[in-house]
Amino acid sequence: MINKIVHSTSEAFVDIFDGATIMISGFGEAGSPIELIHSLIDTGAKNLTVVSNNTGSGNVGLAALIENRQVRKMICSFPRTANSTVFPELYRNNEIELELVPQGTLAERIRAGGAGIPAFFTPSSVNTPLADGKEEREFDGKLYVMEHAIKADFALVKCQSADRYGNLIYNKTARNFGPIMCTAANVTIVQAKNIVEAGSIDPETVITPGIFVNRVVQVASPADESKLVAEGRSYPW
Amino acid sequence: MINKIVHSTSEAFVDIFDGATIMISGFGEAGSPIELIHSLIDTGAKNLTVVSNNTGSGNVGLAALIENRQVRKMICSFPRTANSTVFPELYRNNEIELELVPQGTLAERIRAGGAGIPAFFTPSSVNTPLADGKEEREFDGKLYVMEHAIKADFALVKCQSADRYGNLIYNKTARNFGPIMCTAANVTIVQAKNIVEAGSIDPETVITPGIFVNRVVQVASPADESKLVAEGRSYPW
Amino acid sequence: MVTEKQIGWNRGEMAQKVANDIPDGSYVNLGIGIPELVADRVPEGIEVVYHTENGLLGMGTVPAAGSEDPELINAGKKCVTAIPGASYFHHADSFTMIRGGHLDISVLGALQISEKGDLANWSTGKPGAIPAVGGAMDLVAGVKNVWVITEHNTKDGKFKLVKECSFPLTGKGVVNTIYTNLAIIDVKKTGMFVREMAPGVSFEFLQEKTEIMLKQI
Amino acid sequence: MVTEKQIGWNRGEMAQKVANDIPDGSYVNLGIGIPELVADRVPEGIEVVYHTENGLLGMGTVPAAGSEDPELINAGKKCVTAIPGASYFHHADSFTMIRGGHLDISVLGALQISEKGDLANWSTGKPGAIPAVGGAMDLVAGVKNVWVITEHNTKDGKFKLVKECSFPLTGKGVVNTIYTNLAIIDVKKTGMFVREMAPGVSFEFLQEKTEIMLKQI
Repeated sequence: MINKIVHSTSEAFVDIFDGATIMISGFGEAGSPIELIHSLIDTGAKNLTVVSNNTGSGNVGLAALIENRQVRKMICSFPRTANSTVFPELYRNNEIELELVPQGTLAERIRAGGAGIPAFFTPSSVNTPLADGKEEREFDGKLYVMEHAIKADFALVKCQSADRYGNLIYNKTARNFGPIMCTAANVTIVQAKNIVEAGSIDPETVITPGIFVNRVVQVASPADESKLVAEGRSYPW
Repeated sequence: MINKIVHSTSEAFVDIFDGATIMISGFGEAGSPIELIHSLIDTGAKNLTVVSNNTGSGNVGLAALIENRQVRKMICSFPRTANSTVFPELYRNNEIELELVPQGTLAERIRAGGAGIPAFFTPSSVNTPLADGKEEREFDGKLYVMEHAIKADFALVKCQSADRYGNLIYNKTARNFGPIMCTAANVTIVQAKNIVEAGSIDPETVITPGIFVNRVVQVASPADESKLVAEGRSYPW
Repeated sequence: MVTEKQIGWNRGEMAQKVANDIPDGSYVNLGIGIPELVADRVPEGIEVVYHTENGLLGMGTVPAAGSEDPELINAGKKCVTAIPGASYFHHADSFTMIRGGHLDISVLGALQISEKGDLANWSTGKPGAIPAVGGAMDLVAGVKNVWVITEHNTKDGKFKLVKECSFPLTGKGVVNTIYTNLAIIDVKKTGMFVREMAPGVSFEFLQEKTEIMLKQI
Repeated sequence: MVTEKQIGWNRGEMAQKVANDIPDGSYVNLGIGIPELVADRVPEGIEVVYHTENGLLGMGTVPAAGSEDPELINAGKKCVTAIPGASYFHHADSFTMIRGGHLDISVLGALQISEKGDLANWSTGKPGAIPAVGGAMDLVAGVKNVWVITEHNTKDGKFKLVKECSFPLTGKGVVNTIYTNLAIIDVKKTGMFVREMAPGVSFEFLQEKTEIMLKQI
């Protein structure tokens, strides 16, 4: 029987390794799998390349992973947000590498990684410094830049409900990068608020079909990142 | 107020023109917008390029459009199916042009058309006659072929339910090419079994957001293509 | 002493000018900052559907205090609501809407705008600055009409409408209309045309505040 | 007279051989024809999730007579059912599964297979034939394991396992295993290895029916 449910966030990281590329879902705190990230911190895995839209805030979640010096390089579109101090400080000290990618290009590169498309052309960033050194090409009289797919060793994704097959549904704008990251990683690890019976998610409404998911762990009451930040908490607790 | 509902299939074709490129949803009869196609036949528009997975069957729907000599060129992956005689005959007589595209490449080219991606690389068809004359390129030691986006002047799509914004949901495997075709046409015309109140489709379960749809017409009891074929019907009736 | 602030439109009035120009039935993406003020000011009887690139079409008003959902936010990471008829989608689908030319209007802020409609709005390029681009480059590359809403000059009186942008570009030749505290200016191939000036602003005064040569309609 | 049909496995037995080799938990796409016979033959206790490229993961058995839904079909356009835990999706997402390497096994028919694992299964290239490729080129390019199920020889006794395919290719160097009525043959870089032969089939007999040099494990 197919059963992708694992019983703890730590069990989900049995095969993590130093130097891994890790996609982390979320747009700000919405959709950020904070409990999975904390378990990743616990593993002590180093030299990670992290693909995520932002760089976390305060001293919890993604920001804590960075603060704990486990991230060698960030690939993201918007590394500074309210209450994000960890990344900016390391960046100014040249202690972390940054690959800045326009948000839509980031999304499309991840989707391409999942879809077996190694490269594509986009109009975004043409004639800007973010296209420097990249191949440009004209189609129908308009200039485009070639961008490459991004794939990952692991994806950490937060969702609303999951079944044993790994079928997922999300909550509102917490969906964001989750569905495409699930497709682009060798091992996709999901934290779900609810684990439901197979068949209880209407097949018309499944957002991530189970084929893209490897492990699901229930986190019934995920922490609210902004509350932790407001309280001045840092991980490890 | 935004209201994309039109009151007849003929009203939906006010701006049809000779030489248009038209995407038609469906995989076999599942998802084929047969009433819209019949209205397109009624317009008499000629020299059409049709993008659809198949070429229809019997003498109704897409097959009738072809039989009526309105199609100059088919772009499809599988032009022969059970009960498809119209296309094969015209093709053998050199009376219709065929661009044969692998099904996944067809889907991706349509999706690219809708997503503002002019071209991409795919491993499908490499080293086969369908890659002849196309640019090939190696990424990470593997060979890929460059494929171009397909866009259309019109898309004709069948769905299950729609609201005044053009939000759509589909029925089972009748979804197939519908959602991507909606994104890739200047004018997307949809036939829906049900017209529902805005807000009655759960925003988590909308498959095609209304932004991709221009006109919706209710066809409460669409014909069953295979029944028409079994009965030997032909359109125009 | 009369300051420019007192002469020109305030932020709310600038947003009102943008709101007045949005055609009925438009799909609009509002950037972070002054653009966020536009939605509340669209005239009665005009229906606009707001897109936020983090995965919502049909963004509604600010939620009532206490009913905020941290998983229902806009691109500025503020809590929002969804209208009846809204839809949620993932980031690749969201940028299909943007890059694929499906949105009618993108309203963004600006650091500099050049005579040719080049826009710089994401980085001052200063050493030590943390570069952050978000969805801006996709919006200007893909959306049919790009409207910029910005103070006419920097806080220290420097030009923002310049011959050539000195800051890194967001996009080249992308801006269609500029809404400032002093004027509404259309960017055309033949030049920058002043469509409207704030009360008390003369063309001469406006030109003085602008590096590039303006044209009157 | 003893015909090959009587010596080798029949279609059901060929499908059974494929079914026996599918690991528990696999995601499998079954092509049109003999591959469709595989699903019913997977041993008890093995859970396989079937994908059909027209937009369904979790394809179930044939529906009971009278409960067919013409909008719930497989790639062969036959009516099917969906298991609890199934999902529907559009064609671009379906081929993301295929092209992106997410499916474990693709089982297809063949016209010819070459020594290097080249597959020809979509066109005889004859004048007047209507070329139709469907999803075959995407399946062989993207799916992790490509298994071919085919009669060992053509109806008129010609080789199907050939030195070089004379028919247009579906993919080059893509076939992993061949299930014929006479044998199961693994395609490796070092050659074609016979893993199992049907009862009554000798290696010499098999070699006689095969243009390429076979190897015994």
